Amino acid sequence: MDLFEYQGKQLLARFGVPVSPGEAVDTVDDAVAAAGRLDFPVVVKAQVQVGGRGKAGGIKLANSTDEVRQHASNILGMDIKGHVVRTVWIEKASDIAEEYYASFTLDRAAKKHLGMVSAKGGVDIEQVAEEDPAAIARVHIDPLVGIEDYHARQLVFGAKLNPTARSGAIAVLKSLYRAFVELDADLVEVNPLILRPDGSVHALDAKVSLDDNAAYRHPEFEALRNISALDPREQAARERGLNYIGLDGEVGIIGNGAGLVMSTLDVVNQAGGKAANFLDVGGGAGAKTIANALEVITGDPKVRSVLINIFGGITRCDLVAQGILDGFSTIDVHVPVVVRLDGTSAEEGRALLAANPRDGLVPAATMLEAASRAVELAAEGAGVSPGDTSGGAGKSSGTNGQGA
Amino acid sequence: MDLFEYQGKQLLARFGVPVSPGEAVDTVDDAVAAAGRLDFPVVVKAQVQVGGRGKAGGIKLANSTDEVRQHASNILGMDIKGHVVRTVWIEKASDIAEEYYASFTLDRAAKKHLGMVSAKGGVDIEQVAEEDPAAIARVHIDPLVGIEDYHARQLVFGAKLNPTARSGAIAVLKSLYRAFVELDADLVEVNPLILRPDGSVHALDAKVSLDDNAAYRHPEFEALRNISALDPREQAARERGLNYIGLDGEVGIIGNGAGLVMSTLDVVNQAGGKAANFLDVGGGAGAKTIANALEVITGDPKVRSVLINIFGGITRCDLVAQGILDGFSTIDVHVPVVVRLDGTSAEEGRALLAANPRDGLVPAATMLEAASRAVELAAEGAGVSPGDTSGGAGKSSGTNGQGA
Amino acid sequence: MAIIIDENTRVVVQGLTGREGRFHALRNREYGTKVVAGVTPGKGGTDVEGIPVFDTMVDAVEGTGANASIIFVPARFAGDAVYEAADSGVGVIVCITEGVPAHDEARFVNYVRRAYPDTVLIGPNCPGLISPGKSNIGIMPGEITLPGGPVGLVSRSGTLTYQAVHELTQRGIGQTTCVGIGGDPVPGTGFIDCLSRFEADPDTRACVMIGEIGGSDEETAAAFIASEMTKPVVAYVAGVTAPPGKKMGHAGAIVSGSKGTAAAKIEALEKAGCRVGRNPSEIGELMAEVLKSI
Amino acid sequence: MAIIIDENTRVVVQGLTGREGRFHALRNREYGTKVVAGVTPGKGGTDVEGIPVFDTMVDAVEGTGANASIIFVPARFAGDAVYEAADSGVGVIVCITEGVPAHDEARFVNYVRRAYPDTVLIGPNCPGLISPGKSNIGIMPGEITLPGGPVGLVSRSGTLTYQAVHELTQRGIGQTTCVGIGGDPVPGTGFIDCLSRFEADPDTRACVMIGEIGGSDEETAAAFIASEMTKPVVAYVAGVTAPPGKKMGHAGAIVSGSKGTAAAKIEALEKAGCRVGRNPSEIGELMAEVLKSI
Repeated sequence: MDLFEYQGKQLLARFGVPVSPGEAVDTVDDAVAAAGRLDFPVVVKAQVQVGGRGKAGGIKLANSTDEVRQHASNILGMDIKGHVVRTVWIEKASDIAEEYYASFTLDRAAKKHLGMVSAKGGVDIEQVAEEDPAAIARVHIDPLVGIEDYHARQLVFGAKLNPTARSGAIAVLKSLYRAFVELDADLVEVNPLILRPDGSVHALDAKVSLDDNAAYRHPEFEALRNISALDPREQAARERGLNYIGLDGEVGIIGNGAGLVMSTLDVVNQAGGKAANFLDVGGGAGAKTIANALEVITGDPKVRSVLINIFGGITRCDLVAQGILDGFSTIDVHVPVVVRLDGTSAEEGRALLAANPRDGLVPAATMLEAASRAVELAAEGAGVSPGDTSGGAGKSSGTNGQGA
Repeated sequence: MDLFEYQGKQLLARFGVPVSPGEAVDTVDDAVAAAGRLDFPVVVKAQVQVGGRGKAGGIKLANSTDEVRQHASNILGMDIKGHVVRTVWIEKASDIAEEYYASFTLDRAAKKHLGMVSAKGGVDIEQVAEEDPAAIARVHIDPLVGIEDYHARQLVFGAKLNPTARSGAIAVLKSLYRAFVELDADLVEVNPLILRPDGSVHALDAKVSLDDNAAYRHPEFEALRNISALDPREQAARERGLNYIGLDGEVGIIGNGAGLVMSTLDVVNQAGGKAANFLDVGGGAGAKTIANALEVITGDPKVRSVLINIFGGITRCDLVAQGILDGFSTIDVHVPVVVRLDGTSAEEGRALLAANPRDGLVPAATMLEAASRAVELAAEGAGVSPGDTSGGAGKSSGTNGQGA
Repeated sequence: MAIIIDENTRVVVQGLTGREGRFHALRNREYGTKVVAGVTPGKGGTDVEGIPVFDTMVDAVEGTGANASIIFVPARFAGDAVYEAADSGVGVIVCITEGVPAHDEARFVNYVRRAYPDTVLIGPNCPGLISPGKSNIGIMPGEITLPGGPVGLVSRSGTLTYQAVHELTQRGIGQTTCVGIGGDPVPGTGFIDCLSRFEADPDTRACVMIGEIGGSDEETAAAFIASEMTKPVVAYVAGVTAPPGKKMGHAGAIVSGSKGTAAAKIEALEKAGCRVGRNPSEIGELMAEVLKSI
Repeated sequence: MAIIIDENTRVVVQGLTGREGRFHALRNREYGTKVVAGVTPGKGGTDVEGIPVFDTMVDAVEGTGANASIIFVPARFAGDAVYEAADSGVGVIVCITEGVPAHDEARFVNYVRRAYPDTVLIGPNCPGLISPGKSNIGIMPGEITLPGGPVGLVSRSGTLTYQAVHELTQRGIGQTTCVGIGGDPVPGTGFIDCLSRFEADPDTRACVMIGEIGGSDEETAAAFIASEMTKPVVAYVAGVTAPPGKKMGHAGAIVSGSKGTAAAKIEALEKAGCRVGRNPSEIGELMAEVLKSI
């Protein structure tokens, strides 16, 4: 779960990371009122979970009530790379002497925590990583030991921060690491971490990503979850406990297991189609889950056909088949549904479907055949041939020929 | 630093170990008043840092104010194995269904934490360990990992505690371990840990020993230190920052390094004498430390001679010699002082003493010669020959003959 | 031969009395796996269809000579179960549980690697592993496999593994061992651990490796294949059309920086000499070609 | 030959710019030890009598090719210094600092043993070690040693070690290496680590082992001597007359249960075939006899 800047800052502050006072507001009037409580100058900052806010005009300095009103009106409702700004953070402006970068995350390859600090902060750090990798000091931390002072020193000396900033930066890094671990975060990142003219070190931005798997021991996570930021389809899926990500295509996808679903997306693409979503029903899905999934997918107006691709392990194909039939009985399935069943109880599942034919319910023998059929059917529904779908990568390829 | 039962209980309670309400008092009247606030029956418990209080009559149940008065009068001032009772702990009495034993300490050999639980509690656990070692469940805990539930389960199931006690005991063990680590304790021990008829598990005693080396990060340690319990000689030494333990003999010992001082004690014993103390001036002692040590030792009326045994490493023998001369100048050195110097700057130190002879200041060339001379001089001071000293183990041995 | 597990593997099921543990343990036993014990605290002395249940792993190992464990406990207890298994001395630990917090995982994986360098931890969040005809520890459908080798398979994905095994079996290509290492951020066992075991296994003549977007494990494995593997490797990487930066169910599947895209992984594997399939079917086709050529 | 350190050992001094660090570093250098660097955060770029100072261990090792470190920082920073040294890749870490909390010690000793099994950590709370004529890392007075062997010495005590070395040197008996392992509850290196190295060292013909009351390390070492050592061992145990249960300055020196008394230790060592001296002088006498007999 990715947090907004203001949520991240409020969490980091609990662990002793120095941040500026500020208020998160949803309206221009509230922005003006908040600025009045903070003292000018203030900064008006768009709260969106995407980089490049500054360049897009989403961060503005305001020296007066009028300026706050003007900037807040411009920014609220602004679309930044597809993210609509619904909240702005009004923060007391800071004097900046230097801008640094600091983060902690998990290095999967090393199986250790990774701390990174750079004196080149305030910019796109991935670009720095590519163009001048030596400018980023890196230190691995053993998860069983945790941070020791020397880790922080190695980062601060390694990044050649201004000597004035050293002790402040070391303190911030230790707090930041503590937040990383105690919040069960996948990432804590401060960019820029600033040195102020008075020598203090201060977090001017905050990117915090929390591990949903740890939500059970952090009751506070639920309050941070920003439902309104979700795609309405994702919201519907979440309410049904489904792992769903909305995409732009016309073939609705239901599968079991993230890898198989990703592979299904790829195969649909190779067949000249484009997936409307990623939906993983997980392991051991029963009939109810499948019916729910079908309901969410067919509720998407862009969907022209549905591809259900199940390889049973824990999941029993007979239950999946039952769920599909249930879906056809209880909801309005107005698009063709191609079904491929293999693995545990596949024969029973296929027999169940064969015994209960439904209009628009199309069995397929293999994954590739299923993908081809679903793409064809989607194209028919849209009144175009597969090769014409604007979403397809143009690779209608030989896979079409592999159908039953 | 060993704590009294009541101090240990109050600390353990902070970590969630269930203990009975109670009050520590120094007078009979306070004991009666405390009992009045607690509800009868109460238990009056002598606070001394030695085992076997119960058998010595230091723990009594009281059902009335009269009984509290009677028991508190008997117990306050009582001498239990050389420990005078100055404080009693008045505690609400508990109903006991079963008595267990639980502890955490460091297993030096395994370099791990060791948890121990036995269903045979309330008795001398060392005897259980000898007679029925299988009755004690043991589990090692990696200090980098800390306690997990399965450690506690392994102790509780391994010790075959009553099933009723399992979940309570697991919770207590986890709290106890947390106290062990977070308090920087060398030992936390609860004996007995009781199962009450209502199924709850409860600490009826507490032995906590804290690591003095960790005092810098536990400001609360200082308040727990019971100065009044110290030997007055130890108190004087502590005020001067010296590592001193009072013993029963007549030869005062000053040395550098615990091993060398222990060895000096042994050699004095072999020479037919008995040490009056253990005093380690540590590494790098200067003249002032040596003079202070001499002051503490000669202030002990039992001391008939002093043996200063220094092997210089960090410690410079010339500074030691200077400290001895300073001591002779500033304090009343009324007993003979035998001095052996070797190692760093030993020649300069010996030369300094040779150039500044003092009455009663006796140089010796080796550790054995020094011990023999000190024992002889102590015996002369006491008017007896070395072989007669009642403290000596009767082993005046051949070492006497090895003198210069 | 096989890697990691075979007919001598004796398994304890941690969480045997739970719904999933019971279902899969019985299924594994039916396949022929030696399922010798279960552990559920407080249920020691009972049994599940003749499988004795113990209170602790230490008791189970002492009581049955078990040398492997499989974990079906809920995510919040999974770390505890892994530590208990490792300390009990079993040499193989298969953690099926999904949803384990990444910070817990990072700690126990490091603990097991360090304190018990010879112990193999598979997972968490994995389907387990199967040495066809010998032992099946996990949730994979054993009937889709084909005993006798010559292919060793390792995969970060669950159901995609079944799909790949299915493609092999349908073409009559058997497997020595199929390992689902799971797609979590800190898997106990990685591609390279398995590939090096397959390289050393005389009955394995070729390998299948199935990766997905996120992380750099496939790239690191490619470097290992180029420098250390003499046996051919057929690979597949899922997620070519996955939107960058979005989580695809697996915490691990986050595209990070220049590495991590399916395209970069496929390129690295092809450079390392692997044949890379464009879809699961091609895994079977390519492997059939590879086996003809060696 | 010698064990652990020799003329090729290049030492970084952690805490070089402190009073003690500076004093002993210069003394060690004067003895002939290759003291190549110091580390004091914030003082990188300066020097102490020509010894370059770095901000971090990584910089020091990179800048000078150091392969050992000695730690003189205050107790509250000692753990940090040990972790930093271990992670920097040096193979020998000598922690002189005394007063380190036992819980810190337990953690970093386990970390070093596990993460860097080949790294030797000596101490904390130890006098260091010396390979006479080659390298002296620590606070032992080098002038009391005698180069050339044939005796290897290991001791839990500080000044008692000097006394023992002195007794050997006075009788013309040289030393290969003298190791003061320190008397703390969780020493990084124990008797057995050193004895097995002495056993493997061709120039060491006999060993001296100096113990004291508390713990059971001497008893464990006795068992090792009985089963693994072919070279004779002369032993000494301090604390025969120490009152039981009292701390004698060393946290380790607590008599615990039936084990831990000097008498029990002496008995165990004698049973293992050691000659045990009754006082430090006898160490020299017994060793002279032993050397004549082999």
